Amino acid sequence: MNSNRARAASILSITASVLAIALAAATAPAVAQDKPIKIGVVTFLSGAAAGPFGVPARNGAEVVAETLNAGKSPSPYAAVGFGGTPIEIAFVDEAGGTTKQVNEYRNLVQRDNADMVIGYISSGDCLAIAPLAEELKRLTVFFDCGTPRIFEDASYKYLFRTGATATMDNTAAALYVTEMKPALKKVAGINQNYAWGQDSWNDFEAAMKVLKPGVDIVTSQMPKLLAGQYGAEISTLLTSGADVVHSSFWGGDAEALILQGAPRGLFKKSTVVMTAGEPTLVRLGTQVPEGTVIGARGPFDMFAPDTELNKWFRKAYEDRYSVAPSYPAYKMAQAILGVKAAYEKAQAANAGKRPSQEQIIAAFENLSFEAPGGKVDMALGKGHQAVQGSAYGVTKNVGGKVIVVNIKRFAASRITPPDGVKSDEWIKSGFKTAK
Amino acid sequence: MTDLVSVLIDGVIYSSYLFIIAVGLTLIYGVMKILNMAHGSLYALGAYVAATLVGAWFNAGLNPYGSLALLGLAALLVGVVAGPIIERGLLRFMYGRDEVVLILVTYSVFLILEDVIKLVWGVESYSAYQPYGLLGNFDVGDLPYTVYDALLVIVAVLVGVALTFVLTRTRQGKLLLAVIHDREVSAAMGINVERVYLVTFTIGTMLAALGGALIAPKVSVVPAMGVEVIVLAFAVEVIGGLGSLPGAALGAIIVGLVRSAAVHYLPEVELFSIYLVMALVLIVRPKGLFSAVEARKI
Amino acid sequence: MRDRAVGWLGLGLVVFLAGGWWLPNWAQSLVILALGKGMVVLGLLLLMRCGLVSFGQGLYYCLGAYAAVAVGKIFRLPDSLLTSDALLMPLFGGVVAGVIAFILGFLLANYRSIFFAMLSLAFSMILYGLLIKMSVLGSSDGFNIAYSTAAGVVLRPGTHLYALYAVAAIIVFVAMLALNGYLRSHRGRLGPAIRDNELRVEYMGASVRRIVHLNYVIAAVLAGIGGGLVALSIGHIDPDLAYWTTSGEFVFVAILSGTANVAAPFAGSLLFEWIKSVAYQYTPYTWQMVLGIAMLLVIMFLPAGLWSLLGRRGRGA
Amino acid sequence: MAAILQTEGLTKRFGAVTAADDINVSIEPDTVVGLIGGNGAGKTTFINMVTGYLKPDAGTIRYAGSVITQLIPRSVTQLGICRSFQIPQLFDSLTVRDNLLAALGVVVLGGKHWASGATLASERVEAAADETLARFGLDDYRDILSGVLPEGIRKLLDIAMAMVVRPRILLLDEPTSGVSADEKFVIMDTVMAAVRANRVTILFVEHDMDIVRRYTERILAFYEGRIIADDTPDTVLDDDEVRKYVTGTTHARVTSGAGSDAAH
Repeated sequence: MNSNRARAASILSITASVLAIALAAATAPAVAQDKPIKIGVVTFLSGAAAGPFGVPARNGAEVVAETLNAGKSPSPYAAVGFGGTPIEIAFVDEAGGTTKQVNEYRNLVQRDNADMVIGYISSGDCLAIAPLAEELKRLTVFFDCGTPRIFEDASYKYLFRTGATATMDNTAAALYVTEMKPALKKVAGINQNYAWGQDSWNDFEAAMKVLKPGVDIVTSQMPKLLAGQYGAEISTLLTSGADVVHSSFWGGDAEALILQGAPRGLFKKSTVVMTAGEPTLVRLGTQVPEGTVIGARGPFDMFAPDTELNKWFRKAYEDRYSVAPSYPAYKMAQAILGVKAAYEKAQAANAGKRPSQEQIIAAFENLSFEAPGGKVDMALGKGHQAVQGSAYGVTKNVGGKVIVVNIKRFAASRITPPDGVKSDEWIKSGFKTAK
Repeated sequence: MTDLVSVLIDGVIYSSYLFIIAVGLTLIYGVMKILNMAHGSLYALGAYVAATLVGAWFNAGLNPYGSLALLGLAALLVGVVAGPIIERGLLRFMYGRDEVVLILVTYSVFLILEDVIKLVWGVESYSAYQPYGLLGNFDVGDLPYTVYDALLVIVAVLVGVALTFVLTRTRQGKLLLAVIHDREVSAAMGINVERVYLVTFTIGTMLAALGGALIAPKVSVVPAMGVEVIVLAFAVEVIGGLGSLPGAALGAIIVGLVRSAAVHYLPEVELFSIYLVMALVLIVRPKGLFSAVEARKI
Repeated sequence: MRDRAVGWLGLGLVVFLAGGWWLPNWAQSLVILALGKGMVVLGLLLLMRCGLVSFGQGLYYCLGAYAAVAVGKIFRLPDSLLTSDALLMPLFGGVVAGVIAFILGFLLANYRSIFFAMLSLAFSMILYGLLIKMSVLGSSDGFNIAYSTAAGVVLRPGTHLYALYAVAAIIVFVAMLALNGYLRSHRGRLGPAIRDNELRVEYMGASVRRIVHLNYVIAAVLAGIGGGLVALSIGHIDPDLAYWTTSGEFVFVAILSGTANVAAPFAGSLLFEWIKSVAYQYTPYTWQMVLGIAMLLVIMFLPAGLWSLLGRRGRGA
Repeated sequence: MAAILQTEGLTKRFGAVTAADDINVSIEPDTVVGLIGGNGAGKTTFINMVTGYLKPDAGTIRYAGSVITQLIPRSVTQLGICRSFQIPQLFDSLTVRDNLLAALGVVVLGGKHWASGATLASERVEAAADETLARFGLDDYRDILSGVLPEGIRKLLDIAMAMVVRPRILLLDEPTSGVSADEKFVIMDTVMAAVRANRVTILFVEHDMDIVRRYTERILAFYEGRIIADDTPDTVLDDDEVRKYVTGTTHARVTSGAGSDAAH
């Protein structure tokens, strides 16, 4: 009877969808040797992280790719594209969760045949992609995500990270505030209630306990991500009488915290450290109260060294988008230039011929290269994880513009563990400078 | 002591915010039996429009206090534009469909609006911070609070009072209640249900946008800011009892106080305190605190 | 007639296993994903036939995904089949989900309409909150999971994905048969009856509560197994699996599929995943809008779900 | 002989209204009893209390000697007390046959645990459904959705569904209300035929005195929650109070009604 027809129809429809997918697969473009180098770039193009991180990173990639292909970049990156071969970028939206990202990555590599993938801001996405990169054997470079778990819990062949881990943001922050306020007794924190916020706070708390034994942790606020309103949190911070308030807030949450905290005198009463505060300066300008300690997750933007490379990148970016590049843009540029350096080193070793992926990887391991943010060493994770110095400073309003003063720089060795040591253990053991 | 006081004040401020975003939802559900998933996007829309207007206002260097009026104007604009478009252009074709289907319809509207906002305003954050600091502070004990937040509370109360008055004292309001009670009968009585629906949805949209507009000066207006709001408003709504105005008020107060108490005393549970409250209330009162009685079935 | 059903589904299984062999990896994993989510939707179909819609199936989807490995991590168990077998892990997930559902069921079986939806949503969000708090499970970052055997058979490198594909296909095949049987059983028949008129069901001498409870548990088991399959195909799990938008997506796919037939959820879910990946590919900036519009079109023009495309009003739909 | 259903001091109030006021009745097995009375007289309330839908404020209900006052409808049904409804309670999105299959399925499931002794083997269900269809003359409607049936047919199906559980007491709430005059007797004849097949005690609420007179052996007349008359049809229908408060008829009209019986 008719329910059988239904079943038959259902089987057909399912089979049909399978065939449809197979067809799509068959018609996927094949890549030829002389084609440009196809790079999949994955950052947030939508959602809350797009504005502060995703889009600057995307723009950074775009402007770097354009100038590289035009051969308008200074040495050591003067060669067109990668070693003479132009590069072509396919952007993918990182929004939508790990389930989506894993399939998007498969599509990039297996359906669209990207030669390499650069991207990922969310640590969750990085963790999910890492094993897949190994499985699919495709060169993959993380440029921003902060969790140290990636190379501390496993080692990879096809995976690199050109951005330093989040550990150094908080060790450096701890060092900075203890030098700035030797007398500090009470410390509080307000961080978003997810891995990033929790890890940042744990690292900072541990570091403070090492630097200032007996320091009083008065409160640790953990509002949920994108909560947007922090009235009650601000009240508790105000009543806590903390000398220093640590926050790894980013994007809209960071801006909201400033907009709601400043009028109520939070930033006067305590010294607030914002480890990822740099992009909010770009957005809020002088709304950021004077005396706020600001970090850029590395030596970027106002902390970047005064080099040709930096001048070139800033100018190219500002000409193209008429705003200053914030740190995600810097980190993206750093990733692309890192791969370029590795590629050209491998090409040289390969008698000028297009190097194989294996050769690029071999060249990339333990590589040191220059970027707009200064020198980067692929020193950790068996030469796959970058270390880099960092810097912090305090905001000051000068002529209606906000600038950062009292900048202190911290060498990589002071704020990141030596290879093979886990960050949290290293901090707890007193993060002695590795020598 | 000051601790307890600040728990109360913080709680009340948050409650009034919750009430403003939940009350529109309540009105729409009460009259149209639609749980409007797009509410969050309309809230976001209100925030974006407000931010844009306020920004322009200050760039033009006009009297700063005027910016406060702009917030209301933003809500009005979003209400009269988006409301009718969604109701006339889409919802009215769906009346009589299953409640769940209607939820999904508004869910799709939510998805579409999210991208519309992105296309119009991009993904950059906007802020209309000026009004927030404008009115200065007042101290409770040694804790400073902003006058703007006090204003928020006042607005919430006004909205509640105004709606109650309209519903119980005016003719239109009574018609509305008639429709709430029984659509067919009131249609038979010659009430123009179509028009009642249009007006209701427009006002509901306006209230959603008002919530966004009032909050815009406190936060940075970013994509996806509406997503959180949906569940918040739903929770308040369900706790209070669907479609009940006093319910929405009580729900907002409960959630607000619980949250601020959690923040002050055990920050650990803040993350899901609201859902715990919702679960507990539903366990004790399966249809929320103010639930309508059902007529005898046989 | 039951035998004909088995025949048809069996044929489908064969086509599926054969077709899968020459599918590229990315497509295989897409299909596994769709089948896994289809299991959750199949459970929703069961609830919808009783007139119930859960906005919290993410709870069981997530439990199923976490169960095996979480148990291993929390109790520091040595690696065993339980934490490395492609068949065992999802089934264990289903069991755990079923147990939790059995407990919560005593409460939820008393709720209807929007209150059922919201209470189930509340529970899934509470799980979400708890997971975010558990650093041992990686908080919001979650953790990676892998499998090295399927039904005890050690997998050769490169065969993992197809093995999982086969496992998924077989699980789905069994689930469809079982549910097909259940829906035609005396208890199964009472689902639509409850949706239409609970009072009469009670006056026929049957317990509405008990039947709703039963269906709720079955739905949870299906969701748990589905979550386990998806987790393995993704290789990574995080609390988003329990977030309300995840549950909302399942409800959408359920409406998209219609409740006419036990195969509908899988057809619908395959189509949905395919639309999504196409939307991501061709409209990376506005894929939400594309989904929303697609959703509206279905609701407007296919009120009974995709099934109405196949020309008939299904029984009890 | 021993009463199968018995109520003592049954009382129920809804706010100011007293829907049942100290009701004491005793029904013998295999009798057909008519319940008459104006709207709000307490007939349906009586049925709702007997079947456990309403809990009385005071008084007890006995079924074959045992107290069932506090039981819920499901348990009452399982004891063998079934009812039909003033507004038919059907599964509107199912076909007539599927409505019956659902009801019969419950009998299979409940089966031996039921005090009513109603049992059914799983493989007999389809046959039983078709028999019931035939017995109630519903064959022509078997595959029609019950939601779209004419009122008369809905009433029949509603009663048929109450019957499949093999009740020992059947309470019919206005089986012929909303049914055209000429259909009424058809329905009642069908029901009675079906019922007589397996000896069932029947109480039915009815407004049409011709029906009552024709089918009942005994009448309970309700007024403001009290039973003002309880006797054979002729006696009750001639009772002054009943004529005043319930039927509001003259003797002549009643006999003319009886005349119209003869016409059939």
